[in-house]
Amino acid sequence: MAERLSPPARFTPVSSDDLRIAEVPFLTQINLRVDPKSRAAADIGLALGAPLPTDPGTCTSAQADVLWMGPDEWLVVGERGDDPEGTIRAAAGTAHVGITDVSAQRTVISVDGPRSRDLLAHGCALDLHPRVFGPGRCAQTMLARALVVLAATGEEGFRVFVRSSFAGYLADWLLDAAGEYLRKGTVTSR
Amino acid sequence: MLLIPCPWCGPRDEAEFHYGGQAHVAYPENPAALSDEEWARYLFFRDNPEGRFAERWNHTAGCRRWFNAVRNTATNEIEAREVIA
Amino acid sequence: MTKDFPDHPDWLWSSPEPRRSYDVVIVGGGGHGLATAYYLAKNHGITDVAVLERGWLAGGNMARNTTIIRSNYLWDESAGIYEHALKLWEGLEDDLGYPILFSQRGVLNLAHSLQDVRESVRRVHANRLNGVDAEWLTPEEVKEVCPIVDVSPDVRYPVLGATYQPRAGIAKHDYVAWGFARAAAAMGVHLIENCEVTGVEVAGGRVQAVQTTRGRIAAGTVALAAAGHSSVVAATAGVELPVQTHPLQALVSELLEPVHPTVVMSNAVHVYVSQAHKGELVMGAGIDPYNSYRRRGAFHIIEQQMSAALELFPIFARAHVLRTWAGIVDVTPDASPVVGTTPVDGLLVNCGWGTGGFKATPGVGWCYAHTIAHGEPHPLNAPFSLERFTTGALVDEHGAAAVAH
Amino acid sequence: MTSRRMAGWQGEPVRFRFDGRDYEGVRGDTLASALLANGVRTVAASPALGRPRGIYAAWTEEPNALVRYGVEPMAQATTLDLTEGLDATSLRGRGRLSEEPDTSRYDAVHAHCDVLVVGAGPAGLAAAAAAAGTGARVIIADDRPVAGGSLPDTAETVGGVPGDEWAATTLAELGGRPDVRVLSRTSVFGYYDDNYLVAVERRGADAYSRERVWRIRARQVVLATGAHERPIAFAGNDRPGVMLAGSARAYANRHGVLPGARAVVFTTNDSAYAAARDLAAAGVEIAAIVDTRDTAGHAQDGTEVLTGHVVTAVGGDEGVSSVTVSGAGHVDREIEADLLLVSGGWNPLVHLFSQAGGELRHDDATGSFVPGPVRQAVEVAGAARGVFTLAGCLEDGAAAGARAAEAAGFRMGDAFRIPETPAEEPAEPAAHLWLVEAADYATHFVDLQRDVTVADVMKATGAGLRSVEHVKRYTTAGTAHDQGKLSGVLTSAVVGHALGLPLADLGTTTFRAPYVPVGFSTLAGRDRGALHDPVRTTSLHEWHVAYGAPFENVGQWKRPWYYPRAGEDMEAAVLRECHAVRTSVGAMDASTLGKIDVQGPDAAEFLDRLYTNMMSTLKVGAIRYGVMCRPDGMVFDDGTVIRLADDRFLVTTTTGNAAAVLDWMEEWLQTEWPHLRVYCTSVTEHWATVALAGPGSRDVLAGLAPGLAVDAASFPFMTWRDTEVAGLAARVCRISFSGELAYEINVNAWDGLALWEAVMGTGTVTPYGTETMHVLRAEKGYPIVGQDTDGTVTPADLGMDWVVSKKKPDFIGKRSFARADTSRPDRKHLVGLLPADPGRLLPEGAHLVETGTLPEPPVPTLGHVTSSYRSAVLGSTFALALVSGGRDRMGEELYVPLGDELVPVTVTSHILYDPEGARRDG
Repeated sequence: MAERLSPPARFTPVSSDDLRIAEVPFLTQINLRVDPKSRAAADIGLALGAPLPTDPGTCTSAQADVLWMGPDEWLVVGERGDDPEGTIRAAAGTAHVGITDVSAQRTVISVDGPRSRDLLAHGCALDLHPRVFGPGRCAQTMLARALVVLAATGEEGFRVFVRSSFAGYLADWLLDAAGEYLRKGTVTSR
Repeated sequence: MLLIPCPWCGPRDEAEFHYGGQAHVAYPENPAALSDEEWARYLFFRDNPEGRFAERWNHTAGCRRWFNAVRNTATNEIEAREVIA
Repeated sequence: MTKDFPDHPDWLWSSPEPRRSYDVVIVGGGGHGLATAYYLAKNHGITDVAVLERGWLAGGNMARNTTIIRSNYLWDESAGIYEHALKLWEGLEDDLGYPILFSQRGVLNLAHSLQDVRESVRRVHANRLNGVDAEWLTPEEVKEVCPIVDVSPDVRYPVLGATYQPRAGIAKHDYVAWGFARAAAAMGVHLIENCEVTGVEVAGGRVQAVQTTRGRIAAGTVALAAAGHSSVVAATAGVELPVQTHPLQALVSELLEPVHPTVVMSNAVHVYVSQAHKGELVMGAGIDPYNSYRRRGAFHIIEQQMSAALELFPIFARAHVLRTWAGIVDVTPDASPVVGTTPVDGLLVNCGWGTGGFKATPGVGWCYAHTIAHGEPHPLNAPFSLERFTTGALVDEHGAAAVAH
Repeated sequence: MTSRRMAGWQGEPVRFRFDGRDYEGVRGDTLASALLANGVRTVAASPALGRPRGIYAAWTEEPNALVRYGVEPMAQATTLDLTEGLDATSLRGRGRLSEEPDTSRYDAVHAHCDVLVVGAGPAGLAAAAAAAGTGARVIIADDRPVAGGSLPDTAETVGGVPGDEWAATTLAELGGRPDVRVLSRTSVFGYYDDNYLVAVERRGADAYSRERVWRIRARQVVLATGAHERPIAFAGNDRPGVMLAGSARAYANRHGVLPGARAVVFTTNDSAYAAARDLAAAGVEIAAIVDTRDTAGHAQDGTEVLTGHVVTAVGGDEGVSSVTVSGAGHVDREIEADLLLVSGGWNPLVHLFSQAGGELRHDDATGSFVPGPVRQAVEVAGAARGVFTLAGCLEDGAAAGARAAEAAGFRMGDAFRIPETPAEEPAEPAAHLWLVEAADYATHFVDLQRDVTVADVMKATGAGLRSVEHVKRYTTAGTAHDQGKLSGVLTSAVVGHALGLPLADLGTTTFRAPYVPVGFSTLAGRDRGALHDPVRTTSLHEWHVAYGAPFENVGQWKRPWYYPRAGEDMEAAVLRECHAVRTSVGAMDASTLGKIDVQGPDAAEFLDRLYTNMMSTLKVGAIRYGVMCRPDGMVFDDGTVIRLADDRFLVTTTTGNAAAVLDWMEEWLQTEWPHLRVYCTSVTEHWATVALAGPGSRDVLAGLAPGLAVDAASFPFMTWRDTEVAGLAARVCRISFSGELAYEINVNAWDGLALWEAVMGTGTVTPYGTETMHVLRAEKGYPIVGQDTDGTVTPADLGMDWVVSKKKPDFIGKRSFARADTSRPDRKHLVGLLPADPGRLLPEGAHLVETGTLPEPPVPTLGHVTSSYRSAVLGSTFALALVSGGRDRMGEELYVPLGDELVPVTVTSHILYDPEGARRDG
């Protein structure tokens, strides 16, 4: 049987002193909809190890990463093979909660390195200054012509969640834009 | 490129939004009870002032929430906005 | 002065003081208002007419459009009025005695998907039944008409063919306006600039006068031709119009030696472009999505326009944008105009032309003058009544403009 | 030709060609300065009159010196860096596009700052330094390769060092701060709403991107854009050798170039005196200063000053050879000279301020338009608001920068210390003279690049024109490549002169973006070729590519169109694929269909309101086809709805409308029915969908899903099952878009290719593309939204009364069905058409008429062909069409005009194949 196939199937990671771009495929992703003021929201937060972040554009990280997507919407991201869906369902009980497995809906491209912000600024209109968009921040926005969820994972690291059908386009775009930051010590590998 | 204040995500570029036209145009309680003229008014007639205009926006590329704003159509300045709840 | 244009006449129009009263007051001194005044005088002998313009004559959308003239609209109703206009265009230079630089260089409407092809072929067949010259061209034939179009199959949205209307073309907008203005003024019509209509006075269901920044002017008939401002003026008479006002952007390049012999429009990638007489590339960009009376649009629309243009015309790569601007267009729910009577006696409306106003200028002027003179619509503008929004008999031309409304 | 380079001027030599002749300049030259250094006076012929023209200015305001080189169709020699091997050709008003492709790369960057400073002259540098000192994030953008604004032109000292040195040092210090970004060679060309400004950075041919657009969102803006020197209209003012005084000074100080040997200076103000001093010091003989005022400025000892004089004529056909001056009570004098320097005062550069929505007011003291009130958060500093002394610009800039930073929320930190500047001589008030009166204005040029004269302007006013905008259009003044930088206000002034109106009343024409010409490809940036618009692909895409499928663009998606075998054309391939589905089994990638997960206690109620038919009665485990309308009653989308649980549905949409339908749902939920407890989530790309169709599909499925009971009773039509297919977790739906027994198998998109390969691995399944799908569905009369509908079609028009609930009190669109027009009997109905000649394929889009002979146009149309194919199973071509009153025309013969021919067709039901639906159960 064929192996699982990640969306940008022919994407080759690149890495230089300034910038590293790679795909992080097959993460578990759950779309969660719930009234943030409800008991269910509190219970789910408890079960996930941290309250659901209610400040717009923030994420928390405990048993899973929980990204604020909207006032009653979160993206719960677990490592490959995790089952946050089960945790959430158990915590929510019979409450009115929307729980949808969207693991294959988006893939994740990681962008790291001192020039990561410069790279993203080519296509992202958000202010990515470290004081504005540092670790713990996330946003749904546009990167080039693709809708993405952008999350700052470190001082100079980002995860870009992109719809699977756009992943090939976005990978091409990123590599083209990255050209001038990949001149120093570039390594490409499968 | 207008800077539109999403009540949730903060100010974002207009390219992230979908315009929804005049605000506060409610779907009629009972469409069947309306005359053709009244129904046509609901379907097709919207205010179009030069000046303050209460209108709807959807932050389609962000939190996907609809909200209302008051914008001056002569200057494009957004004077107020409100969450739809 | 640059001699790539014919000379203008030594006299255009005078600037009379407004009288206290006219038989007909036309609100809006753009192309439509001026053409209406001209045909009122010429066809109907009505010359006690004032055209009131808030700024300088023909300084609104008439000065801001991309001057494309064509009549290849889908529905019979639209083809009727636009083809009437095109026939008038064909004789307008002689009629007005003014060199309007009408150039029948043809218009290509490109198709980029199988869906485009179906819609385009449908329009060609509809046009032919309506007596509108229309052809379907293969990509190779497109290349023959306009050699600089990239018809190779490996572009993002390849050209799969095009509709072609050979009689379509462009004209010089200022000259058209001035030709109508001069001819109307010569027949006694008053052209009054810097005269903004601030209100329409109605009593007993009948129009009485207009209030202006230059005083009250009584009128037997008030005919609106105020383009983007139509609903603002109509509202002062208590008449609501199903129009929304949006900025529509355009731009020109520097003057270039001739490379582009025709007019090319592309719905799918939002381009329309011609090379004007002096040599500049004149391009229409997208319509801004939100209501606005601000006569400028957002810049990203221009950027997207350039990206689309270079897909079709690689040769434009190093041309330069010299000026950008916007008109404000009034758009109806079915992308067709409203021309006719209103619930107020003596108040007539001509609005909602969206992106199609310039090409209709003589045609609508003719029909609107008829409507004013007879108090009821000409057969060609009868389908474009306000009532159609109640009955549902819309004339849905959303596919007809290069800009999705 | 003699060198006009100042003795002792150092520079690395650079060789170049101009109009086919070889020259040498130095590094740091512009093409213009290098030409002047080589004694080249005439650089172009005027566009209409063919008059010789020389270099008139020193930067972007230049009207004459236009050239092309390489693939560049038009450029100003005054802004063009001299590079080794440059081969430029002069232009006569029009550029020439190159057939050679532009191979350069272009891109864009978004940037944010607290304070954007435009211009790195004294005011701009002071502003940036003052703002940066507070800790504010600052961007300073300057269009020159060398900082300092006018300082390198005037060679003034700042803080005891040469001005250009001070500027370079200050800018370098700024650039070293972590939150300051310095953009050199960057022209801010557009100022939009909400302090959004766009700039173009010229990074050079060797950079990764040749030019870069900066999209800057600034909380506060300081415009320190400087001023342009004003020309004066006088007879022969276009001769080569006539030059703006400040520009001549710039050539001397910036480039060590002497634009002439012996100069007459014609001025209304003091600034030209300084220019005269600098040029004299550089070695130009100053024959006389002609001052329109009665009081002279501070001329160098020994320089003759003719007060109360004007220039009335310029001698020399190919370039200035003499200058005739007149003054009241004086005899006209002809002065020998090869250079005539002109200064009519200075116009603040208010372009960006005006673009920002700022109002201009006329300042009587300087005779110019200066910034007035403005709504956006912008300050104007220095010469851009009429401050013309060096000390004044530094102070003004520093204050503006500090105010801007404070307005952005930053308190004073390191205060910027305003450097010392030499004491300036007290200025004599300037005179405001725009044109020298004469009997004949035929060579008083207003716009050199459009060959517009004062006589032309007067002809326009004589014709009755009163508006500057009209005069601009009548004469074409201000419409050339230089965008009227010098001619714009001059035109207004001449109109004022002609009409006897003050300039203040006439105003200017509108200042529009871009401030400088910007390349099309620069603006297109990275969105070219494959990146022009995103290409969307499914998880099976690689397979389709490998198997040679041509693709159909459906929105942004690439869908396989058909799979030709060796030697097959499209028609053969599609007939084969159709045959396979009708007789055996085929498979199609249906992953692009939109999929929306709808959850919540009110989900059924919600769908009842959106769809025309009833969804709340759907049983868990079952599937129903549904249609959505817009409120106007016209079909918007269609698809299947599967009920996963009491409170959970999966809705499918058409490929093109996936996003629109989700938005539609959210709009109604959020804005009209917030009380409905429903959540909608897109899962379009979470699933890969393989459609398996044909009488053999049951066997194929059974082989792949041994755990699934596939018999018709266990797994009936319009139901779904969760199971394993090919070892993969799958949801199988028994639905059909072909009329055949068929299944849609959904798996996690990561597993899509594995599923597809397993299906193909059975060896019995033929892959088919969108074209075959279309033929199969059309044979069954299934409409495609957007192809068989066009936004003017109701469900009833499609013969789908059955999908419109009579029971529901309301759903979106219902009220519109009762309108006069939507209940007309002669509406267009979807019908089938069979051509009399079964080999004749009707073009989609062809129209139908009633009679076998065509009358003169306009001919009323009965409708048009929406879909048309060759059908193997029908043994004929066939079509679907929207025909007026079509359902009442069954069996009627109608005609399709094609060219000169009228092709007869028979109207039939739109369901042409298996109308009883016998085949769907296999």
